[in-house]
Amino acid sequence: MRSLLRWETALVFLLVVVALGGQVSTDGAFLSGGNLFYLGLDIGEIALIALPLTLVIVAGEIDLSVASVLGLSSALIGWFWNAGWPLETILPVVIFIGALAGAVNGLLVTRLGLPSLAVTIGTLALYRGLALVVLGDTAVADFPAAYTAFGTTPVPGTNIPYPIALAALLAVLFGIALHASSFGRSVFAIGANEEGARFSGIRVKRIKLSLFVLAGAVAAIAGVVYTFRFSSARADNGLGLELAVVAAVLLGGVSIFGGKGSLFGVLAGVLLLGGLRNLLILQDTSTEVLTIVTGLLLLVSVLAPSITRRLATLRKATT
Amino acid sequence: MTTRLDAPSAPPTTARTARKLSDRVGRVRELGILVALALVVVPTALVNPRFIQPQSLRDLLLNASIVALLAVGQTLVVITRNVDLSVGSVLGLSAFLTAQQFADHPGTPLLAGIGFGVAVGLACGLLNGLLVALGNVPSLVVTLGTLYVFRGIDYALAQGRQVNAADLPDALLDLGSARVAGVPVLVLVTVVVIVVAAVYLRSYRSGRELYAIGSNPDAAVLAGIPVAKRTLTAFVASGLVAGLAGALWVARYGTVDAAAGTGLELQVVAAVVVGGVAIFGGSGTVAGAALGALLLGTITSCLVVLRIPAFWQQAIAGALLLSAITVDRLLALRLAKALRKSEGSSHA
Amino acid sequence: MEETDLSPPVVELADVSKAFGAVRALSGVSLRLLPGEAHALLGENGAGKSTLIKTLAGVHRPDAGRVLVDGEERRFTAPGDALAAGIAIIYQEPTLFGDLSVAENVFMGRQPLGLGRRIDVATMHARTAELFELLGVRLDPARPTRGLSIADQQLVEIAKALSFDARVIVMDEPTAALSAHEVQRLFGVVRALREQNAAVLFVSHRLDEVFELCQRATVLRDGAFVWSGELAGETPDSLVRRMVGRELSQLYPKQDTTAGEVLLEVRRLTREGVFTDVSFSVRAGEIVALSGLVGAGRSEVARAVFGIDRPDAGEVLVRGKGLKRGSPTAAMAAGIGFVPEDRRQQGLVMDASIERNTALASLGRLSTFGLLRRRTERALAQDWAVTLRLKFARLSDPVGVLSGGNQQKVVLAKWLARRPSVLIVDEPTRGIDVGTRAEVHRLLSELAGQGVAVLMISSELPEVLGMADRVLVMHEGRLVEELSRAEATEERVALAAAGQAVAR
Amino acid sequence: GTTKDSAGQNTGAPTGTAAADPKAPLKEGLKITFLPKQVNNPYFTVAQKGAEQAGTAIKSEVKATGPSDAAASSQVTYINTAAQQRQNALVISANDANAVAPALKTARQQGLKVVTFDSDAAPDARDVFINQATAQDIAVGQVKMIAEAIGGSGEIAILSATPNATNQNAWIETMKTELAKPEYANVKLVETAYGNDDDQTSFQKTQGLLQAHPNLKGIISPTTVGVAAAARYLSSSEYKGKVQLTGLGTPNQMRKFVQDGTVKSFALWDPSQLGYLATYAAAALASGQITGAEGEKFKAGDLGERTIGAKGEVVLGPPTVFTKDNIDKFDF
Ligand SMILES: Nc1ncnc2c1ncn2[C@@H]1O[C@H](COP(=O)(O)OP(=O)(O)OP(=O)(O)O)[C@@H](O)[C@H]1O
Ligand SMILES: Nc1ncnc2c1ncn2[C@@H]1O[C@H](COP(=O)(O)OP(=O)(O)OP(=O)(O)O)[C@@H](O)[C@H]1O
Ligand SMILES: [Mg+2]
Ligand SMILES: [Mg+2]
Repeated sequence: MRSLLRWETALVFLLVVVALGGQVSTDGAFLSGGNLFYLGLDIGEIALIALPLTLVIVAGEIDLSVASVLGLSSALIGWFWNAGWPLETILPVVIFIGALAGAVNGLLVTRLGLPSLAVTIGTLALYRGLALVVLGDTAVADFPAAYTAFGTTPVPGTNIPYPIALAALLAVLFGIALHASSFGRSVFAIGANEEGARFSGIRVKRIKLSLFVLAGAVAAIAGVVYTFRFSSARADNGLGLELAVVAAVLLGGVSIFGGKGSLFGVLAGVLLLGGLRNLLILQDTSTEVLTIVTGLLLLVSVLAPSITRRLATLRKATT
Repeated sequence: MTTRLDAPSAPPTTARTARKLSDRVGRVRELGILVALALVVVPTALVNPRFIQPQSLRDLLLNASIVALLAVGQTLVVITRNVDLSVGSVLGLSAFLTAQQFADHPGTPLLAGIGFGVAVGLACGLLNGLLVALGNVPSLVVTLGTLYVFRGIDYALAQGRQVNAADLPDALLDLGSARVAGVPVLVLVTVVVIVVAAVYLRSYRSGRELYAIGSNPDAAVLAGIPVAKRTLTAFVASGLVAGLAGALWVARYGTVDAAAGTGLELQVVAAVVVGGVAIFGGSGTVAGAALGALLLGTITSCLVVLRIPAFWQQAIAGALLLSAITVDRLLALRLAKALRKSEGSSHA
Repeated sequence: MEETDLSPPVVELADVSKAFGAVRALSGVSLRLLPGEAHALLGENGAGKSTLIKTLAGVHRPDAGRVLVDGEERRFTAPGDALAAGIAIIYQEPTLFGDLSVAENVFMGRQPLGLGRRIDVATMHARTAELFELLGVRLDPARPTRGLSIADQQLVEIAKALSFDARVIVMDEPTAALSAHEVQRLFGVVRALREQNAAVLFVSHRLDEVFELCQRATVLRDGAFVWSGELAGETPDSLVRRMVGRELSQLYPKQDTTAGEVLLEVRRLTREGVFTDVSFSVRAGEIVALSGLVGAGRSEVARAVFGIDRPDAGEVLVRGKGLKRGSPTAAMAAGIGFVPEDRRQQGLVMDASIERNTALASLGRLSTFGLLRRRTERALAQDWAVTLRLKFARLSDPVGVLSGGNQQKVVLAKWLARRPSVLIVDEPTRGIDVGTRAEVHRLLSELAGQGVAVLMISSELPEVLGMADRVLVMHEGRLVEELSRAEATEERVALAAAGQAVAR
Repeated sequence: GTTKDSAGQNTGAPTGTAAADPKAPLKEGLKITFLPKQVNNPYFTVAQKGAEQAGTAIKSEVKATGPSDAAASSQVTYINTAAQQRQNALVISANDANAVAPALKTARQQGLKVVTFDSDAAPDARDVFINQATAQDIAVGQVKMIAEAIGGSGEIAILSATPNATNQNAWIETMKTELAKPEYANVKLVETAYGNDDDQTSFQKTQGLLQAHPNLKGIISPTTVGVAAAARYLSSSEYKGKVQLTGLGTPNQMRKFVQDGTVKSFALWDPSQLGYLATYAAAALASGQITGAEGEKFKAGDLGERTIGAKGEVVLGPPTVFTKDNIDKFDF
C-alpha cells in the first residue's frame, strides 16, 4: 500500500501506458527502432542536465542558469574552433569553463548567502550574454564529421544514441552518489534542514558549491552534445531549456523545497515528458496541445500525491 | 526541586538602539534601489542629455509600468512564501483575448473591454490559487504547470492570428499614449495599483496576515489565520493584476499575438528580488518591487542609449542584476552585524 | 476519584482517542477543566500531553470521543474555532512570525483598528507594552521577533495568550525556557487569571512548579488516562510513581571520578557583542557546568567552540592542539561532540527517519569508499535506541512524529554514537521527563567515568549542582566565577550569575 | 589533432542523382509536410494558406506542423518525424541553416524531398530553395525607399530580427554595399539593433535607437515584426513624421501607419505565393519532374512556369512596394 502510493510507481505505470498506447495508435511506429533512436536524441541534453540539477534541488537550491551555460559552452566551442584550436583541447577547456560558471553560482550562494533562485536568474542572463559576446550572431558549423557523427549515429552494434549512453553512464554514477553514499545522505540532510546539517558537522557550503560546479560542468557537457548533434555552435543554443529541465525534475517527484526525491523518478520523468512529446508529434498533434499536456503533467505530479493522501485519510475516516 | 537562577531587575536599555537600526534596515532597501537608479541614470544623462528629456523619461516609466504592475501582484504572492510563474502566460492570454474582443466586436466600450481582460486574469489567478491553496501543493510547480497550460490555451485560441493596431479602436490605442499633466495614463494606473496594494499590505489585518503566512506557515495555521483563503486571495490578486497588465499591453503595443509576454516571469521575479522582497516570504514591500522593475528597465534602456554593442547588453544587464542583489545582501549583513554589536555592547 | 463538582467544567474532554498510524497517542482520555482552577497535565515524554492539547485546540481531530465547552459538544475543525470559543493556547514549540514585530505577533488577526478599518499601530504597541509590563519584561513592541532568545520568544507567546482575555488558557511547558524571575511573574499572572475565574491547563516536567501553582492534576501514561484529582494529598514521589508506573532511581547519579589530562582548553575566546575573553579548560573525566542567566551567552560560547560561529579572537585547543576556527568538521575530527539546545532546528532533520538522524554525525565512519553500509547504520541506530530507551514504532519513522523528549534522545544518540572524547551538551534535559532525565544524567556521569570531558550548559541549578565537578558562571558575556563542586552552592552560583560576585 | 584546418569539410551524401524527367506527370495524393520557422506566426500562417491552396490544386495532402518557438534547433524533431512518417516531401523555412542540415540529410537519404523557402538551409541539405526575392532586390529597394523618405541625407539605423537570422544578415550585408555607392554618400548607417522578432523588444529597441542617436533620420526594419513595432512606437511618440521608417511588413499590420503618415512606403512579397510556389516545387520533386539542378523547369499553377537558377534557387520575384495609394488592394 505504502509503495503503491509512491509517485515513482505511478510514473512507471504512466510510462507503460504511454508506450503501449503509443504503440497501438501509431501502428507500431512509436516503439520502432528508428523512432526510439530519435526519441533518445531529443531527450539527451535534458537527461544529462537533469542529473546534477536533481542533486541541486534535493539540496534545497535551484540552478536556472544551466541552459545558459549550455549556450555559453556551445559558443565557446565555436569560438575556439574558429581560432584554430584542436577539439581535443577545446572540449576539456569548455567543460572546465562550465564548471567555473557553476562555481560562480555556488560561491554567490554559499559565500554571500544569496538565494539561488535570484542568483541563477542573474547568471542566466549573464552567461547567455557572454555567449553572445563570444560568438555574436555567427554560427560555426564546419566541425569534422567524426565528431558530429556522435549526434547522428548510434553506438555501434546498438540502437542507442551516444548522448543517451553517456547520460546512462552518468545516471549510474549520480544514482550511487545520491542514494548510496554518505555524500548523498548529506545532500538530503542539507535539503531537509540546512542548519541541522551544519550542526552535524556536514560541510554544507562545500557540498553545495560542489553541486553547483557539477551542474555547470554537466551543462557544459550537454552543450558539447548539443553542438555536435546539430553541428552548429551558436550563442542561442538551448535557449529556454531550463524550464523544461526543471519541469522534468519536478515531474520526477523531487520536492522543490529540497530533502526529497529520487534519481530514478527524475529519469522516469524525463522519459515520460520526452516520450509523450515524441508521440504527440508523431500523431501530428499541434504544439499547443503539447504545451498544455506538459503543464497538466506537472500539475498532476504535485496534485496526485496530495489527492491520494486525502483519499487515504478519507477512507480511514469512514471505516 | 528545581530552583533556578533569579534575574534581578532586567537591565537592557538596548531596545531603542536596536529599533532604530532595524528601522534603518527596513528603509535602506528602497533607498538602496533609488541610489542604484541614480547611479545608472546620472552618468547616462551626462553622456547623452537626451536620456532625461520628457519623451525619454516617459518611455522609461511606460516600459517599466507593465513589469512593475506584474511585480506588485507577484509581491503579494511571494510574501506568502509562494511564487507565481504563470504571470507571463496570464498576461499573454489576457492581452490576446482583450485584443480579439476589441477587434471582433468593434463597438465594445473601452472599460468593458479592459474589464474583460481583467476578468480573464482573475479567472487564471483563481485557478492557480485554488490549486495551491486547496491542493496544498508547492506553488512553484503548480504555476510552472499553468505557465504551460495558459500559454497552450493562448496558442490554441489564437491559431496564428495577430491582432493589429488597425483592428483596434482608437480610444484604446490613445490610452496607450495619453497623458494627464504630462504623465502617461498607464503610469498613473500603475501608481494607483501600487498605492492601493501598499496601503493594504501595511494597514489592513488581512494584509498583515499575508506576511504572517509567509513568515511561518505552521504558526499561521495555529494562530487561526485562514491560510487557504489568504493564499487564494494573493493568487487572485496576482492574476487580476496580470489581466490588467495584459489589457494595458494591448493599449501600449497595439500588436498582439499569442506569444505576448513570453518569458516575462523571470523578469518579474528578478524585479521582485532586486526590490528587496524576500524570496522565501515574510518581508518586502510593493514599492520596493516596483522600484526594482524600474531599475531593471532603466538599466536596459541605458545600455542602448550608451551605445553598448548589442551583443554586450545582455551580459551587462545580467552582471548588474547580480551586483544589485549582492550589494543589497552585503548592506543587510553589515547592518545585522551592527545590530549584534549594539545589542551586545549593552551587556558589557 | 469522585469529585465534588460545584461549578460545571468550562471545558471537558470525554473519552478522547487519537492515533497516528500505528501510534496510539491518546486512548480514551477524559479531562475536566473547572473555572478558576489551575490544572496540571502530567506524564512522561510521549505520554500524549501535547496531543491532548492539540486536540483541544482543533489542530487534531479526535478519532473518537467528544470535546465539550460549557457542557455543549463542539467540533473544532481549525485552530481558529478553539480561539473563538475562548480557548487560548501556548504551544510547546514557539509559533512566532520572525519577520513581524513583537506587537504584531501578539495581536495577529486581532489588531486594534482605527480609521477606515486600518490598523492602529500606536494603540497596538501601547497595549503590547502593557502586557509586557504585567509580565515584567522589557521588550520593544516594535522590534522584529527574529533574533529573540528562546526565553523572550516564550514570553511573547505568553503575552499573546493573555491578550485574548480567554476563559481557558492552555500552557504546554511555558516555563521550560524561563528563568525563575520570569516564572514567578508568570505565576502571578496565572493567579490573577484564576481570580477572574479563568481556567488554566498547565504542563511542566518540574513538579515543584506544579505544586506551587496548581490545585488539581491529571496524569497520562502511554496515551492512557491514569489518574485525576486534587494535588493537596499528593507528594512529588507519588506523582512520579503515577507517571512512570515504577519507582525512580536516583536523579543525580554522579559518580566520583578523578580528573585526567586537560582535553578541552578555551583561551581568551571573544565574539564581539556576544561574549568577551572567555577562558576555561575541561579535563578528562570531568563534568564542567556552564551556568548563568538565560541570554548570558553560554550557548554562543559553545557554538564558537564547536566552530558553528567564527570567534573574533582567542583559540580553542583539544589535547593541546589548536583547532581551526569556524569549522565543525575540525572540531569533530578532534573528538568534540555537541548536543545543541534547539533540537528542531539544530539537532534533527525532522522529516528524516530515526536511523538516518542517528547516523548523521557518523557518516564517515559508516561508509567504505564513500558508500554507506546500511546494515551497520541500522545496527547503530538500534543499539542506541535500546540504550536510551527510545519510545518509537519503527526506526524508519521520521523523528518528527516522536514526542519532544524522545526527539532529544535521538539527538543524544546521534552524538554519543560518535564516542566523542569531549562532549558539549546544551540544555540536555530541556523538555525531558523525570525518568529520562535521570537516565541522561546517568549517561553523562558514565561518560565522564569513561574519561570523556563533559561541558554541560544548563539553566537548572539542581542539575548543575548535582552533576558538575566544577561550575563556571557567566554574566553578560563574561566568565565571572569558577567554583569547585564543594564551593558551589545555590547561593554563590546565583549571585555570580546575577553579576554580584567579585569579578576575577 | 582535430583542428579546423586539418578537418575535411563536412559534405553530406549527395542525393538526387537520378535524372529528371520533365514530362513525368504530377503525382496525386502526395504527402507533404509544411514546416515553418514557428507555428502561429502570422507571416507563416499566410504562407501556409498558400501551401494548402496549392495542395488542394494538385490533389495532395499538405500538413502543417512545427515548433512554437523559433529556437535554432526545435525544428529537428519535426524533420525526423516527417522522415519517420514516410512523407514524400518537406517544405521548410530553416531557423538555422546548419542546425537542420544533418537531420535534413538523413531524411533525404530516406527518400524525402526537401524544399526550403523564405530562409535557406545549407545548400547540400536540400533540393530546392524558393527565394522570396534576391538579397540584391530587397536590399536595393530598402535603401532606395529610406533614402527617398529622408530626402537623400542623414543618419539611418537598421532594426533587424535575431542576430543570427541568415536572410536578415545577407540583406544587411548587401545594404551596406549599396550604401557605399556614391549616390548614398550622405546617408550614414549608424547602428544595427536586434529586436529578436519579438514585438516588445523591437518596440523598446526602437526607443533606444532614437535616444542613442539624436540625429537619426530613418530606420530600416527588414522584418515584419520589427517594422510594425517601430511604426507603432513612432506613431505614438513625438518623433512621428520626423523620423522615417521603411522595411518589410504585411499590409494588414502596416495599414494604419501608412494611412496616418508614419510610414511612406514599405515592401514585401506575398507570403502565400511563397508557400504556393514551394509546394509546387515539392510536388515536382516528388514526382520526378525535377531534381533541383540548374536550368530545370516546372509548372507552378497560377504562378506559371519557373526555372531553377544557380545553386538550386527559384526566385519568386521582386517584392511589391506598398504605399498609401495601393495598400488597400491587399489583404494579408
Ligand atoms: N503528528 C504526529 N504523527 C505521529 N505521531 C505523533 C504525532 N504527534 C505525536 N505523535 C506521537 O504521539 C505520542 C504522544 O506525543 P506527545 O507529543 O503528545 O507527547 P508529550 O506528552 O507532549 O511528550 P513531551 O513531554 O515529550 O512533550 C508520541 O508517541 C508521539 O510520537
Ligand atoms: N536564535 C537566536 N538568534 C539571535 N540571537 C539570539 C538567538 N538566541 C539567543 N540570541 C541572543 O544571543 C545572546 C546570548 O544568548 P545565548 O543563547 O548564548 O544565551 P544562553 O546563556 O545560552 O541562554 P539560553 O539558556 O537561552 O540558551 C542573547 O542576547 C540572546 O538574545
Ligand atoms: Mg509535549
Ligand atoms: Mg543557551
